[in-house]
Amino acid sequence: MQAYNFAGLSARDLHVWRGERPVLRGLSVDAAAGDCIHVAGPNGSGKTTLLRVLAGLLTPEQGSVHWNGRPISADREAYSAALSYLGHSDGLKPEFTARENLAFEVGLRRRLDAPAIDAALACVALTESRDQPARSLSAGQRRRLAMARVMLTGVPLWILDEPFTNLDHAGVERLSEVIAEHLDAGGAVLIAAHQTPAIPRHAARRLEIG
Amino acid sequence: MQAYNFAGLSARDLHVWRGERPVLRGLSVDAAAGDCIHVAGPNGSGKTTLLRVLAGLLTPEQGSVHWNGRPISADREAYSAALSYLGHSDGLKPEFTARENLAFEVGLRRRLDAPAIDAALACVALTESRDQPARSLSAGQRRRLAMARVMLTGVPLWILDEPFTNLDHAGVERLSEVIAEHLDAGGAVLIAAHQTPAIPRHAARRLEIG
Amino acid sequence: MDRTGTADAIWLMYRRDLLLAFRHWDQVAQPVVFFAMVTTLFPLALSPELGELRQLAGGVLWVAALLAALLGLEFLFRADHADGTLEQILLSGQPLALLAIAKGVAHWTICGLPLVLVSPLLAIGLGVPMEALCTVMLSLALGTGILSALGAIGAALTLGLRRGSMLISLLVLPLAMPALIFGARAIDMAIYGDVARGPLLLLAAMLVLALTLAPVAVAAALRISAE
Amino acid sequence: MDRTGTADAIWLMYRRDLLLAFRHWDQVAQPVVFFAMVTTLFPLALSPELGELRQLAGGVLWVAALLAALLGLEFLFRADHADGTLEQILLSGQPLALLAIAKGVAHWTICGLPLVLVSPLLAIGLGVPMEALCTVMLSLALGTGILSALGAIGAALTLGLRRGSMLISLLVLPLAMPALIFGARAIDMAIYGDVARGPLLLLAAMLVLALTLAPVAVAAALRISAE
Amino acid sequence: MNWIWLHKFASPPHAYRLAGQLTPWFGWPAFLLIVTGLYGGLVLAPADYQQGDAFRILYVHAPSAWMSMFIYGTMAVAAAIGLIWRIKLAHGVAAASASVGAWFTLLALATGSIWGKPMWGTWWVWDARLTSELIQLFLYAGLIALRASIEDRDRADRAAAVLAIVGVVNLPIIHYSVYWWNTLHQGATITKLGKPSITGDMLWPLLVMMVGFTLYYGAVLMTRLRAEILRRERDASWLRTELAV
Ligand code: HEM
Ligand SMILES: Nc1ncnc2c1ncn2[C@@H]1O[C@H](COP(=O)(O)OP(=O)(O)OP(=O)(O)O)[C@@H](O)[C@H]1O
Ligand SMILES: Nc1ncnc2c1ncn2[C@@H]1O[C@H](COP(=O)(O)OP(=O)(O)OP(=O)(O)O)[C@@H](O)[C@H]1O
Ligand SMILES: [Mg+2]
Ligand SMILES: [Mg+2]
Repeated sequence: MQAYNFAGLSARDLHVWRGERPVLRGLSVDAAAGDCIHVAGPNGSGKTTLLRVLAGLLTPEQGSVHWNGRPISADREAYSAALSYLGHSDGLKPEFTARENLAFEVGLRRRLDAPAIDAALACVALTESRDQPARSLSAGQRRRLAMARVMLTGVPLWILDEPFTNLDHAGVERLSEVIAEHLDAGGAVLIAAHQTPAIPRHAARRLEIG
Repeated sequence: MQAYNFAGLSARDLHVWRGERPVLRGLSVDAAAGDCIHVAGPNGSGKTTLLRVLAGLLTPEQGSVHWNGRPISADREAYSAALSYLGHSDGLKPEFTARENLAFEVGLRRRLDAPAIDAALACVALTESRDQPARSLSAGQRRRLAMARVMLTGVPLWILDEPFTNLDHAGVERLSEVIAEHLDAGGAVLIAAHQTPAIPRHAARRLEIG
Repeated sequence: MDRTGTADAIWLMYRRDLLLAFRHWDQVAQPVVFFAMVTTLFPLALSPELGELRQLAGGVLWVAALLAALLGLEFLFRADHADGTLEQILLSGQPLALLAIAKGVAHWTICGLPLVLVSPLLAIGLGVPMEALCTVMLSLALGTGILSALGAIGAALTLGLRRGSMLISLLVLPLAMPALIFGARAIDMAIYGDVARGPLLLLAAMLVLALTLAPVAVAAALRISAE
Repeated sequence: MDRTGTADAIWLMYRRDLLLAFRHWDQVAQPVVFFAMVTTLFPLALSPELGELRQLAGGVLWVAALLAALLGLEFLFRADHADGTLEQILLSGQPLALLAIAKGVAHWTICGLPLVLVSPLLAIGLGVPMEALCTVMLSLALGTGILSALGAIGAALTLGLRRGSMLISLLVLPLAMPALIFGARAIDMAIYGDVARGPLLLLAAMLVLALTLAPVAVAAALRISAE
Repeated sequence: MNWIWLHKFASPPHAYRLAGQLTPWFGWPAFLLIVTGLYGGLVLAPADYQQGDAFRILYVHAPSAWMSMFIYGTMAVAAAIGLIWRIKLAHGVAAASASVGAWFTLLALATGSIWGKPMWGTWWVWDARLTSELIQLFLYAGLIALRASIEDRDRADRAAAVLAIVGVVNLPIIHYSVYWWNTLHQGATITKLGKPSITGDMLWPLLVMMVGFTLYYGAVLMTRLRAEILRRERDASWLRTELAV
């Protein structure tokens, strides 16, 4: 388990409008090493919007996001390289097999070898369908695969939008354990979810929006 | 509340292969009026596959599905007209507003007027975003809209694949209540879900697969 | 609760597709612009040694129309397939073949009709004499109809596959070649002042055949692709 | 954990796209077959006389190649956009412009190169004399390169829009006109036995220009489309 | 009625064994016939009075051209059977036929244009028959492309079946229209010249070759069929006993 060292993420006074209406008005977040932040709120309150802003996929009308004290807009590449984002969509290539999906998507970020990939797949219990095209995976299997991608990137900051969707009980527990280990290693995690995630050994700080 | 009268759904000894491997081998289901069947099983066990077979979207290698005693292949149209299916995908037109989505998709099945639509939207608490294109709805809002569609069709048989996904607490309760009312009216519901759904006034019969 | 009559359902489906198309009004213009471009493009590419364009007009117009119509085809069902609404249509309990017709006609209204309407302008640009213009429009009207019908089959078969548009072309072009031959021929004859009844009648016959067979094939293909 | 070097990332992206294409070998063949079909359309629509066809050969080959290349373009980014992998690529922390180049080159390898390789056969079918064949290939090689570069911009801009393929054509065709004119001209000159150095050099110049400007434009366009 | 018989015949174990037994009965005669046909055509048959020996390529060309149509027909029928009565074996036949047919079409085109070079002085002319042969090649290409683009075997089968049926309806229209087109632009004269007036001792090798090619197709079909059955019946119990032998 590697230890990360980073000053952390801090967003100040974010204002975001979607269409005609304000979704985020003056919201602030801070995430330091070992922090697990649970973004909660009713449907349509702006969880996804917030996470996309923090991931740098959406630029807020007002307010700023800082990473290690520098605004993320200053060096997009560096910031992107430090975070891993899991959205409502799994972001998998339907025609690639589970293995290939990991090999290529993670390969873009870091060097990794077949054993590492298979280990990650085993960790999310996809070993026997690892050579199946993602299209033919079940909803939960796809979610597991997407999660394996996040794990493999080995970056300090995880931004997960409802990661527990479609997962069965075993899957939820597995994922919680993975998150816990990431936190142990000194990573930071932001989770949007409707149920409070039960992360072993760690208490999630709740951020209520909307 | 209208009362339905139908003999029920019965599937006998279903065998389904996906790709190289058997997913369902010799599975049987029966659903009579007032039945709520909870299809449970780990990820990749075949819940979606089963529901698609029962909805007539997938033809099993072996086995038969009967509706009111007649094989569904005998009269597809009649059977389709009697059921409403909600899959992993919401089945909404991104370009259409919430209202239009209901007007067109439900309109194909039954005559309905604006008030009926607005009532359904109010029931799933989408009133203030009813003129927003589905594309811009949040994940949960989209799920609610899809659920409103199912309610409006007013058919006896509901087949719901993980309907609670992305819903917040209020949403989950609302949906459970809607399902309960459908059962009261003598409808039948099949639900694939990982948590046992808590349906007021009704006990869900559990069907474990995989 | 009273079920929607089949006629109403068809009409609804037709309106739905038109509305969807006009949501992006710019897209409605696209086949026409593409048509215009290819027609203007071609003379640019020809060697000055060549005599006058007129002899080529029929062929150029038809090839351009054929390709313009093909490009639009992919979107006949793909969007519905991607966002899952196709499943809902399959399960709507309405006769699928008829709904398919509705979609096909809607597609023609969006992609085919505009081509027919602008064709006279382009024809004049290619030096087609006035008296031949109505033959031009007529042959293109019949032709685009045939294409929409054949194309619908291709589109339904290639649903959800990568490279849809390319694959559709491969499936549909060979089937469409007879229409091309007669259509282009009809225009040529008109240009040289003969009456083009023969080819036009043949085109009409093909259209009837296509309209009777296509819906069934499309419905079957859709069920297959939705699995 | 060591980050992937930029060079490796580019190479990986290139391999990824090739693999995606070759996942179905037939899909690599598709642009070629389409090219062949469109080329056949013209004799059917115009006239079977090789003498007449020869005069049109340059134009026909180029228009057909242009369209074949265009059709493939849509798939440069759209699939990645639809299944969310594009977001992942944007967030990969690698310089986007370079990744764009990788994708562009991959696209040319899949869609452009095969066209160049089969063009001699089709040229013969259109009655082009043997000694003109290498000019045909050369002009098409340069041309498809230009198209892939220009097309990448169009593809990135039209990302996520319905009817992508058609919109791309509309954006790219005007830009591609000069290439078309000179390319076709080069072939014509070769057919009539002259040396086509002039047009070919101009084509080469255009290619260089496109290759330098495109990547930056594409990167910018991608970021916009992803929001 | 008849489809009950069909089902029985098409029961995988039965078909597997039958195909196995039939293969040699197709294969060897095909081999012998083609050899004799070639010998008869290339050696015994007299040179054509106006084409000399160039015409001998006819003995490969005409039969393969003929096969290209024959196979398409067979394939369409098989596809229809598979689609209507949901008999996977029929789909197997169709799948096996497509590529064989495509190759024969290609062979006809290749030999044809090789022939064309001495005859017409060019590799290709837009003669009606050649053109329709070319379009037929496109039809095959479409079928193969469609099949190959669909991963799920069952879906691929039925999709290809629909296309094959649509195609076979169009085939006559295509042929007719191409001939009409060609005769309009007096291009047809080309084919008139150089068609050998076939005499008896020129004819029999041609017929022998045709029968030989057809049998060869049968043999290929049988072997491809067994492969198809093996793939489709994966873990069927009868296969285990069958292969244990
Ligand atoms: C690419 C070139 C060619 C193609 C695609 C082609 C196509 C065909 C086809 C489809 C047939 C079968 C017709 C039938 O069974 O009724 C055929 C037969 C024949 N072809 Fe060709 N052909 C080509 C070139 C030639 C040439 C250059 C000659 C001679 C000058 C020729 C002479 C014949 C003859 C004699 C037959 C058999 C007798 C008959 O059916 O009339 N073909 N060819
Ligand atoms: N085309 C295919 N090829 C191979 N395997 C497939 C194919 N389609 C589905 N499968 C497999 O079928 C199994 C059942 O899939 P299904 O979607 O029914 O599971 P599920 O119970 O719905 O899972 P989840 O809870 O994740 O939704 C999965 O293991 C999946 O990998
Ligand atoms: N383009 C847009 N135009 C108008 N409103 C929009 C647009 N995009 C998003 N919205 C609105 O912004 C709000 C926030 O959306 P968001 O997806 O962030 O909610 P969320 O908290 O993720 O909800 P969920 O729990 O359902 O995922 C929603 O009410 C949505 O309707
Ligand atoms: Mg959300
Ligand atoms: Mg499922």
